[in-house]
Amino acid sequence: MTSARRGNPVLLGSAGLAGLLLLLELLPRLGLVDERFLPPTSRIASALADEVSTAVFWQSLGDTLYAWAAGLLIAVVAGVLAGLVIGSVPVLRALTASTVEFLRPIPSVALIPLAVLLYGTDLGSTLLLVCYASFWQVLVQVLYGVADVDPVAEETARSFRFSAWGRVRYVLWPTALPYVFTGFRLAASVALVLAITAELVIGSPGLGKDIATAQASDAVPTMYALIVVTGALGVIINLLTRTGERRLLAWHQSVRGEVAV
Amino acid sequence: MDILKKAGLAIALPIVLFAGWFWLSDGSENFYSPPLRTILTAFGDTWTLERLRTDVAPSLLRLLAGFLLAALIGIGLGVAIGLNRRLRAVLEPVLEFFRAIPPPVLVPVIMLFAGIGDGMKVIVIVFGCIWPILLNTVEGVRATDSVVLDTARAYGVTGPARLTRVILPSASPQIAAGLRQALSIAIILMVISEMFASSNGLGFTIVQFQRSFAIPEMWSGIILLGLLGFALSLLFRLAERWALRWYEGLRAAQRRAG
Amino acid sequence: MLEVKGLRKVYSSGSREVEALRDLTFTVDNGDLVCLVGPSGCGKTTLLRCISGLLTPTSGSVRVNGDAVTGPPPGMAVVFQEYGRSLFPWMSVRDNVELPLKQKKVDRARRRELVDTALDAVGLSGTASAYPWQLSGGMQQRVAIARAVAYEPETLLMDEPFAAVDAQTRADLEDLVRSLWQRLKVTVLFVTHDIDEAVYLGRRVVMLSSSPTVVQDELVVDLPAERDQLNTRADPRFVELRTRVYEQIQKAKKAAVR
Amino acid sequence: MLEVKGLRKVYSSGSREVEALRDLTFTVDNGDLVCLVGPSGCGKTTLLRCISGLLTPTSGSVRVNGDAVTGPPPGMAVVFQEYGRSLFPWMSVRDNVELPLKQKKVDRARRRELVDTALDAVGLSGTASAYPWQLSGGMQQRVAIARAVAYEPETLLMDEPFAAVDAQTRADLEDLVRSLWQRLKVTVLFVTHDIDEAVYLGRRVVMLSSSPTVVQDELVVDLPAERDQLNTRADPRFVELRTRVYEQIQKAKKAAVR
Amino acid sequence: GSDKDSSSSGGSSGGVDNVTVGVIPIIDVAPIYLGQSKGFFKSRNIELKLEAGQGGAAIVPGVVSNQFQFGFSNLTSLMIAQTKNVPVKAIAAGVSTTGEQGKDFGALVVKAGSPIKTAKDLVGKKVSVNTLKNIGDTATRNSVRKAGGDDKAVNFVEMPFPNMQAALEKGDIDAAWVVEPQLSAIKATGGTEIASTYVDVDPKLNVAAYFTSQKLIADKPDLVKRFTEAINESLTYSDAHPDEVRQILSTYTKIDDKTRAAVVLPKWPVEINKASVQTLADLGTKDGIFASSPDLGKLLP
Ligand SMILES: Nc1ncnc2c1ncn2[C@@H]1O[C@H](COP(=O)(O)OP(=O)(O)OP(=O)(O)O)[C@@H](O)[C@H]1O
Ligand SMILES: Nc1ncnc2c1ncn2[C@@H]1O[C@H](COP(=O)(O)OP(=O)(O)OP(=O)(O)O)[C@@H](O)[C@H]1O
Ligand SMILES: [Mg+2]
Ligand SMILES: [Mg+2]
Repeated sequence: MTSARRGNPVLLGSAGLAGLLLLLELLPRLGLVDERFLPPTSRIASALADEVSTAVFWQSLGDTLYAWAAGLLIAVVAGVLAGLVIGSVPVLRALTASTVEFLRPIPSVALIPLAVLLYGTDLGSTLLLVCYASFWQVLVQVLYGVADVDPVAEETARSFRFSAWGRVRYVLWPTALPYVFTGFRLAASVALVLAITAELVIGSPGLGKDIATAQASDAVPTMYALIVVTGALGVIINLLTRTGERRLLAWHQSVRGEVAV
Repeated sequence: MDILKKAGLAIALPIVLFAGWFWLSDGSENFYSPPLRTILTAFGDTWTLERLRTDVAPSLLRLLAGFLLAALIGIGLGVAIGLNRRLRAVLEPVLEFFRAIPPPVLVPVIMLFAGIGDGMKVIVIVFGCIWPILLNTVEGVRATDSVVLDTARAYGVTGPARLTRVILPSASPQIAAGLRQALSIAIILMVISEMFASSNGLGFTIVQFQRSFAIPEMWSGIILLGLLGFALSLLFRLAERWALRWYEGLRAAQRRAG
Repeated sequence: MLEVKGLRKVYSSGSREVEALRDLTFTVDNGDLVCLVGPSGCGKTTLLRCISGLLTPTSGSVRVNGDAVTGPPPGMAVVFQEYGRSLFPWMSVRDNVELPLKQKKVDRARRRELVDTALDAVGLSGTASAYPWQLSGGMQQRVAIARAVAYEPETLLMDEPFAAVDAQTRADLEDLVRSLWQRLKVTVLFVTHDIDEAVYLGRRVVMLSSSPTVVQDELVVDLPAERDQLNTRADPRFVELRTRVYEQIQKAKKAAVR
Repeated sequence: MLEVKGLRKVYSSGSREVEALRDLTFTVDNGDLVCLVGPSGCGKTTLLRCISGLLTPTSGSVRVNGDAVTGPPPGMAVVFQEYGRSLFPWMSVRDNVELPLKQKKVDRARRRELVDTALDAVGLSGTASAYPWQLSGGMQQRVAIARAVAYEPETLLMDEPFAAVDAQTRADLEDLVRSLWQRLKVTVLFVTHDIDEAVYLGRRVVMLSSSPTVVQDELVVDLPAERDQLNTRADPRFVELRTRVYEQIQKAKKAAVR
Repeated sequence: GSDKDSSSSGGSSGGVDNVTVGVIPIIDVAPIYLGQSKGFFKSRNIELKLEAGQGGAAIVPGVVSNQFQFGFSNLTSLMIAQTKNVPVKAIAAGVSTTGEQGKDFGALVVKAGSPIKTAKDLVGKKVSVNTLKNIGDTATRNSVRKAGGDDKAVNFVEMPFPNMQAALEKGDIDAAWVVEPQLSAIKATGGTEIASTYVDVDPKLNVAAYFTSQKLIADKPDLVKRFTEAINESLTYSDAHPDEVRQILSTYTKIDDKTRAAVVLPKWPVEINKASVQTLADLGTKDGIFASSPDLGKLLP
């Protein structure tokens, strides 16, 4: 009703992105950075146009997206399940806390030799790294979400003798859902980051490998074009997540606030 | 008694896992996964006090600087974005854009602007670990109870006090979740940033071990990273406990058996 | 039968220790309707939470039909004082009322019937599809009541359930509880701070002292079983009983002011 | 002077449209004490939120001393119906009461005095250092009242502020509000669903109809200014007035049942 | 996990061996791509699959675990592996210096107008290499010593080749040890070469080699033999047909046409020059890169 005053979010978002592109165009044009190292938007765009017209690019994009989606799916399912189980059983929580904290900061990149050892440059390698990194994102968020259950709501469920499953399904899950969404959004981009990094370093096919090639070949505009593709993927993924969030979290304070005056 | 039990629970699983690892790997012939026994020996030989001073200390300093800076920027920006719908609409795609770019790809670009010193490494850390803080702060701020907000408004709790006394405390549980996550990401990025243009540091040392095929030493470095992460998260947990005692109390009050 | 014996509850969080209940003993027969009155903060909610197995007492015991209560006993429904927070904000009013029935594995048709009847009885048939946070305070409270009523419990615990509704609705709800009690032979334990309500509703009234709490007095309401708002409240015996309860409470409060 | 003119409020979220207020017009003179009664869900809370500038009406206007209300006007204190959620769980009782005073830049000594007096007046002097969630429902509500009282407002809006306290405390609090009103010449708008309370407290009673809501009737309470719980309530004029209010509300409810 | 070597890679079907080779997408490995396109491998019943990653991090573990059957690596790295008893063995030459001062495919460069004229001037300065404690810094130290400077006083920093030009121009580093195609790019913008480090080590220096695991040598000697023949044929062919090399670059790198025509191509002799490798080994030992001096008899074919 008041969207005119507030502005259309899509429009505003596009304005934000346009501002970024303009800045990238101006920085080298004004001589603030050397355009050989950071080419202006227009040059990147033309390199991007060249890339887009090749079949190899779409093949790489497909490979990256596949690794991303598969890894993310595994990580989210595993993270949510583990989070709900660990979070709702205090003993398990105490038991696993130290191990989780130990494993979490181990960088995926340090695991590359291990991954290659197990899977070579197959999809398996990338998946291993993607899953490892994004699993923790989801897990930690879900753990915090489970801890956030309103005691009165929890007791209401207990007093009506909800089954364990009922409590998870109807109380724990909805409370944790906003956290799951944050976790999902974090994991989605971490998965993308890792998918590309793995391809970059190991050389399994995908955008990352193309970036590595462009880098090694001093093809700077092409490299940036591919980076832009990565970023654009991130924006699209976020857009989709947001849409899902608005549908599933209509009841939540954070979303509710957008409806009330 | 209670503390003893907690400590017992905390170390039980690691002990089991390490014992399992030790036992399973004992006869390992594989060059890349040597027996844990060898790794532990290497650990003692590698991580001497001198090593800790020259390699671990600088890493830790960069890590802390990066983490604190990320916390500062992340919370500040997060609050602003969480409170202002229009700002959120404008910035969200841009932020999502940067969030999706892998740090290893971005390092060269950052190097362009920040050179190759510690500054570059700190920026890389900030760049990578700011996201969970930012996202959680935004969500936490947006989720502030409407009655709480109304109360604050009605009593003229506005301006800075609204921020420090109402918005931030109310969002603090979720901000803590973000900080916690950022901490381990910061460690990961510490390693990544030291893979480029570096001549000391924990990450550099591990990568160096890996390249020079000192595999037991490399594993010992990874274990050290894990230990470091564990220690830092323990510290963080203590700080969180203290800062969020109201929240823990609130949650625990009605749960505790007596 | 519901037996409370030597019940004591001390809350201790940090340095603060509160002896909410000192020593409570009383019984409620099956099919009885007992009202519980007592000054604010004397431990009525605490008592109800102990009875419903949500809180472990410090000492003493609660038995339902001979079995010690360790968790929520089957067939018990509770209306919480914090009605607003006891409703699930992520579900519509209908779903909130229906969910416990689903958990009880009531079949779909019967569920629909129970939900509709209950919502109708509390005057909310028009708002079944709204979310709880779209309702007024009193409406929310009535949803919580409808949920308990639809559940068809054997034992019904209600913690100041009519606090947020207007006088007329309150009278209607009082009659609803009485008719439910008579029709289904539910055992009802009803916490209220309204003395008239306690006498009008109850077959017995249990009066609690100020904190540290003991049973101050008990009283059988020997009014006819058929009661109505106009005549019963005008009955001289009613006035007599309410005066008695009032005096006891006064006494309890006096004792507290040392 | 508080003027409400042609106030209309329609909630619309998604497909659901609720006309909470249809057309309200009334005024409250400075220093007046007006009680607002009406059936549950008729829009009392909505009205209060519009007056306090927390909610923008769909049409119509609210003026305080001639100025249109767009945000919370200075010198106004509100006691929310959702008392539990309106207290900040991260602050102790004392801090909760003190924070608005800090915002008002009351100096430290005076603040301390005001807080102590207010907490004492509501009978909570012993629990100043507890967190709100360590208190019983009635105690929480009294904290919210103490907060409003300590604020020394010019205008005081109270939304069913005594719903969760026992009869005796309620009587004490009623007298507290009256004495405050007489002593400080505060303008009070008091929402209640207890007809006796409305008549006992108010200088005027405004009765609202069922939703969609208009002003059903107004009534000046011509009881002597000096009131006390025993004599006033026994006054035949009191009984007469309360019957009149009761009848109007009945009529309002009847009209609603189409 | 090293015992699952009969999966698609490394397996054979109908007498054709599927072989995966781990390479780096740089000019050095052009022969294997060229050989692939010329059918040198197919004619020996080898179905070749080339995996190109950013760095060597994945190649050695890949070969050791038989995920790759062969790999490409510089000899210093291979010698480090040898001293650590990594079970690998070189089987064919990879790439060699051109042997011409000022016209090699790797060199030390400074930016235009730099006061640094010779390697000797690097004392006390910052020099970038792509990997510390590897061929880059040994070779550079050697050049500094040869020019009469104290190599201990040179500060090395690590950074990827593509970053060096920018760092050089910004003054973050004083000199860069860099290879093609970045070398041409820097020279094109006025950068000057102050030493041809590979040539300084040995005019016939073998820089890199193809290698495999000792297990594969033991299990499938025939495959190793055929692969070596194919790679040798490729090397010879490449050395003789520079234009085709420049052409093949466009298929696996993104080097633009102008640079492709301009870059200095390395030499691809078939023989591994043992003496030059020994020199490299001695230099590395002197600089403390190896824990013990490498046993070339075990490493080289
Ligand atoms: N946020 C909201 N969204 C949609 N409808 C709302 C919202 N808040 C209130 N309503 C509706 O507006 C009407 C009036 O609500 P309000 O809370 O003002 O009533 P009230 O008079 O305070 O009732 P009570 O005495 O029960 O507290 C109700 O029908 C309610 O369902
Ligand atoms: N979680 C808690 N931690 C510490 N003290 C508590 C807690 N809950 C309740 N108390 C204390 O226990 C006492 C009894 O509280 P309870 O809620 O049972 O009172 P009540 O009789 O229900 O009061 P009311 O009528 O005001 O709701 C109070 O003094 C309160 O401060
Ligand atoms: Mg209570
Ligand atoms: Mg209300």
